[in-house]
Amino acid sequence: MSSRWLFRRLTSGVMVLFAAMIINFAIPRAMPGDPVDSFTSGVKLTAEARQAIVERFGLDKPLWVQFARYFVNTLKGDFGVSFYYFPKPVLNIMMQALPWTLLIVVSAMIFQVIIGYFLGVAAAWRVGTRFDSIIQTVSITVFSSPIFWVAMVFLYVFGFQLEWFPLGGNYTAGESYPNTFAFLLDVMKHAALPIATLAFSRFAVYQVLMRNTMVGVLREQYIVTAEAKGMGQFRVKHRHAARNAMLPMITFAGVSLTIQIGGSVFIETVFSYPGIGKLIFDSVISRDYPMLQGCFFLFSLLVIIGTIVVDFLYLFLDPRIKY
Amino acid sequence: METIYKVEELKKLFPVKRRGIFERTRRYIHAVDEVSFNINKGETFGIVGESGCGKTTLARMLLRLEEPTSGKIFFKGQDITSVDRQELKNLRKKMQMIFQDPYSSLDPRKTIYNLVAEPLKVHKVVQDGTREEKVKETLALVDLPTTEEFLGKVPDELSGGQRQRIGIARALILGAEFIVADEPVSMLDASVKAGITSLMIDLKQRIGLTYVFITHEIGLAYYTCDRIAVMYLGKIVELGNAEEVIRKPLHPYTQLLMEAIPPLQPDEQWGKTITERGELPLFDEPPKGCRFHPRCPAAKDPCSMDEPELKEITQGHHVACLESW
Amino acid sequence: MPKKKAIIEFCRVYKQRKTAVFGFVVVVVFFLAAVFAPFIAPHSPREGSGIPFDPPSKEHWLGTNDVGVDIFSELVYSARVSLTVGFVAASAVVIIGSLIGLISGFFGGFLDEFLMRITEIVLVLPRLPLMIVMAAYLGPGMWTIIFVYSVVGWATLARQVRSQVLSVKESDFVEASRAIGASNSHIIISHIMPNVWGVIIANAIMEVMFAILVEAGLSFLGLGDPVHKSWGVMLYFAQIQGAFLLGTWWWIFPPGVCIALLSSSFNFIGTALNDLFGLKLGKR
Amino acid sequence: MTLLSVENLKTYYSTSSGFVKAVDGVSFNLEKGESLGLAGESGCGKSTLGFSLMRLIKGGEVVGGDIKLNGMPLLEMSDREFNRIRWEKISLISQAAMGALNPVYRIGTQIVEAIKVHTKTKKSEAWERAEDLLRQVEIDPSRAFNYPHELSGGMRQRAMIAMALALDPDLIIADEPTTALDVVTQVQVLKLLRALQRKLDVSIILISHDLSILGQACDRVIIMYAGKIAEIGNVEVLFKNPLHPYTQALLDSFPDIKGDKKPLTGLPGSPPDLLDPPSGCRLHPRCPEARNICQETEPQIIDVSSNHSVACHMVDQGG
Repeated sequence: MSSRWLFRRLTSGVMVLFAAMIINFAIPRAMPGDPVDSFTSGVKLTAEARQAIVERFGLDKPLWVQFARYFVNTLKGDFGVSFYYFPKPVLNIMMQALPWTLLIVVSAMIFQVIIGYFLGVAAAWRVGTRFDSIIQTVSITVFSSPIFWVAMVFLYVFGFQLEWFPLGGNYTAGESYPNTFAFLLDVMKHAALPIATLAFSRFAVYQVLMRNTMVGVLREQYIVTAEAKGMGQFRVKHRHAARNAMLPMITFAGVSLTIQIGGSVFIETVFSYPGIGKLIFDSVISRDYPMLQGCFFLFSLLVIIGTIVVDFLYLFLDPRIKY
Repeated sequence: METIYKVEELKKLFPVKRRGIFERTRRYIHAVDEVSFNINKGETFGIVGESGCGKTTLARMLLRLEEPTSGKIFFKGQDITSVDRQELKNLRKKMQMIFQDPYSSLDPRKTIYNLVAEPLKVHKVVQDGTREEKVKETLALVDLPTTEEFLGKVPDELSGGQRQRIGIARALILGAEFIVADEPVSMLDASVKAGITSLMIDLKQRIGLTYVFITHEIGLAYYTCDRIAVMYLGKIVELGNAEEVIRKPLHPYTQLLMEAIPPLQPDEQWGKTITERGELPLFDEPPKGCRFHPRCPAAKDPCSMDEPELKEITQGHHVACLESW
Repeated sequence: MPKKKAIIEFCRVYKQRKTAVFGFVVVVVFFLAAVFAPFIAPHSPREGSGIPFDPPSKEHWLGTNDVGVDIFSELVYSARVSLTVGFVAASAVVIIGSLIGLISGFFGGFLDEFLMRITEIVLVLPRLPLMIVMAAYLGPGMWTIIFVYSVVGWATLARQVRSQVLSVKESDFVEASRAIGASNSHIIISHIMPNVWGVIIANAIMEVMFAILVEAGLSFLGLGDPVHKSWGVMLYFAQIQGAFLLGTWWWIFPPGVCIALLSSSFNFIGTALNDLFGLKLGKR
Repeated sequence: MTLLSVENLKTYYSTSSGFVKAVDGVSFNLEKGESLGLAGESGCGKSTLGFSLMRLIKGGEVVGGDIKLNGMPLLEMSDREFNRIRWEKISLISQAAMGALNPVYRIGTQIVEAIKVHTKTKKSEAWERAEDLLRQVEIDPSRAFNYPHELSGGMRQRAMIAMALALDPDLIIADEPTTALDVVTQVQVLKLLRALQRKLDVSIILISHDLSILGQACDRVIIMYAGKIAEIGNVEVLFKNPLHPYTQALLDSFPDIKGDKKPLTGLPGSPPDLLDPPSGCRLHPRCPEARNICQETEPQIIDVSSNHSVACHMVDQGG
């Protein structure tokens, strides 16, 4: 690994974070009107909240002082105080919500990748057949269906009508559990529908990606070699073709982790699941700007971590890559 | 003999570039390193070498499709490395190129008529009314049909040989005198190759062209060229009359190439002395001294230190080898 | 001339794709519904015309919502908002994206480096949270959604157009044209554009799909126009009124089906075009 | 002893506009230990023929004929049975320089895999065998741990040869094994292949568009044109005394630096479209000596001598 690559990687990460900071800094200040009002977009605040904002962001000071202060605060992990949960700091609330979101998003992604892999491989193997076109049609339809609506339908059918799963929340409030296992079971029960919805709504991307790359790989000479070697279909398919075809899928998984955490806004809203997504929705409704900005910054950070993880994965998966 | 083209210490360096994570291409230096030669009017000048020796870069520089790092190129006494855009455009009427790949060098969306007429449109020569006439005339010159139906076809509907004839027609329609042909037949079928080659030779005599003929097949160069330059890792190692270079190769590299060519008749003796060190290594930088010395069977100590210059040994026969002098 | 031949050939191949034909029909139907909404909708889309939470009946084909508004009428009028946002936002994205992609790809050098750095950042920044933050400050409404989508949406297209331009630019036939003495403008107009517009058109269709989905999503989060409701806004109200707890499935299903139908139709068309245009250049 | 016999083989590809008759009625025998060349231009069906023998046709199928290896009918086997023929009896050398080796596995791993799939060899023994094979093709055994992209084109091709020899096959099909290589490397690879073929007494079918290469590396050569055999013969006979106008044209279009400099002649036109091949003799539209009969009837292959056969009306009627 060259130091040049490392440097490039780091600078681009820093640039993204910096851009996120500038956006967060600039948006409220670009609005016309009274500084505090535009800063809160006219939401009614108590006098003490109002005063807190002026002081906190130094709205009476020159712009560069404001930015310097903002910059230092952000680096310290201080994203301000939530309007809605005043006077709790944004960071604390986000950190409480994040694990729940990670639970459903990461579990859902595991399902998506597995389903996407197998369907993609199967479709590519029979490219151009009826089977392939059915899979593609289903994928496109599912991908184009709004995820929150899918969630609503799932909730209506499996939660409300069939009563298989609870209607919302992360665990049953007020319940006392005999042991940890019972608690975990309850948590899983609550997470099942959100995970299922997320897995169902987004497997298509992996499927299409896997299939398209695989179709290309299947035309490669080394596949002919593999078949000529007298290997069974399974071995040719998975050991030789899919192994090469899964690289773009891995890249996408890294990027999509953040996209999906973002998408959890919809899932968590519908299932009243107290993760980051629900937090964003509530913040939109209550116009809790510090919280929204905090979430945006957190996401930017996650994106960078995601891409770096993928870069390292690549080193193991593709021997041709040298950084 | 009139010199039409003069190349002086032409040099091209490519930086070694390793692109981003997702583009897996690496670039090596395919440099052309201080190459000088003259081309006489009316001759076919062959440039021969293995892939990666810099022959294509050299060809592109001759027409200034690639900017040289340093050096000068004179076309009829005019230095084309320093002319401005407008002047270069005018020069392009006189000097043209035939490309290697007849499939990718024609825009797949254009009709045959538009492809052949494109040079006329670009240079705004020949009025609209007579354009079609000129196109048909040029097509006839390269032995292609001139029917309306043919003019309306797209490249996909043509065979490789026909496409390459279109390429030649495009090069000729403006009345070029000097043509650089970069492996013009290497992608064609054997039975079609000869037809294109003889068309090119025939055209040369009929309209007085001068060719630079680039090829990796030394046999083909022998048949088509008057003089041959053999390139190795960006340098010309031998230059002379085609007959003489083929019959009496002086540079060990040329000798190696000659020996490597399979003879037409079965011959057990073929390639007998070609040893393990034959394969062209990939260098980030060329080796010190004579570039061929790591592969050279006759290499001696000085060969790894001093880089030999191209020297005239007999009348018109130049070679860059310490041992051969 | 070959243009006519190409169009006929195009239609022939396009017709072989059942999903693409289906998509085209759906888009036309929705478009007509949006234009002729006043003639199609039996009731007002805004004022109550029946009792609240009335299930589907002869009078109200798809029942009514919490304030007694006819859902079918609401649905028909909502097509206007969704289609407007889809087309306006997609146009903005396509114009910005292709311009940047073309400029960056063709001229290269510092300009390219600069534009691509910006593109990279926009691509990497988490889109949805960014759009939410911006929309929250700008206040809910259709134009807010169009604006925020245009701001973040152009980058993907810019990158695609750029890479297409680069591959055409480095192709042998452009080199051949250069050897003839063709100027930059000639090469752009007669070689690069004809080989790039396919990619732009296919992507433009896809952008419409994305814009429709983004509109629905942001509206669902309460960032849409509450007066001129879109399908997303309808679902937003259904959500905050707890429609599934009341069992009013007729309030939940239809808007979602409309969004899914319309956006997958655009996706079908776009995929088909992508394959068609992709083949042209990839073939050899 | 006859190792392989091919009888009236037909392999067609189906396209939206009909069948492409890539191989259309080809018959020949291959002796044990013989090196047979398969020559012709692109699209003449030579590669299709080679791949038909391994049942590796994509987008098309063998529609008729018979292939027997040591008397076993290959076309009648089930896929499972045939998988045991592959590599154990017939192996393949394709253009390794162009990606016939899987880029994500080490050279050694790929050779070991071929061994492990077919035999119950222990892993360590398979690795030893792989290293031994690499030594045979003059590659340092430590290279077994390299990935394909870390080797030069010539080395990759030799590694491919090593892999093809892994299970001591009866027959090796080599599809354009040296096309992507530089001339000097080509000599080395070809010489090595020929030496190993003789040493191990294995049969080989060498497919190439370059007649001169086949002349050096084969005992017998088949010239194919438009899906059919035009001429078969021992190399000495065929190259010295070509009878088919197509063979003559191929030889005349070859720039020979050893012999006299005579003008290069080819054939007018281009190879035909196999969707709709010409009637009669498929060469007739391009043949300088075509007569009426050539347009109407298809010439049959006839033996001119014990080791030379040709399909041409000119020869049929005694010139």
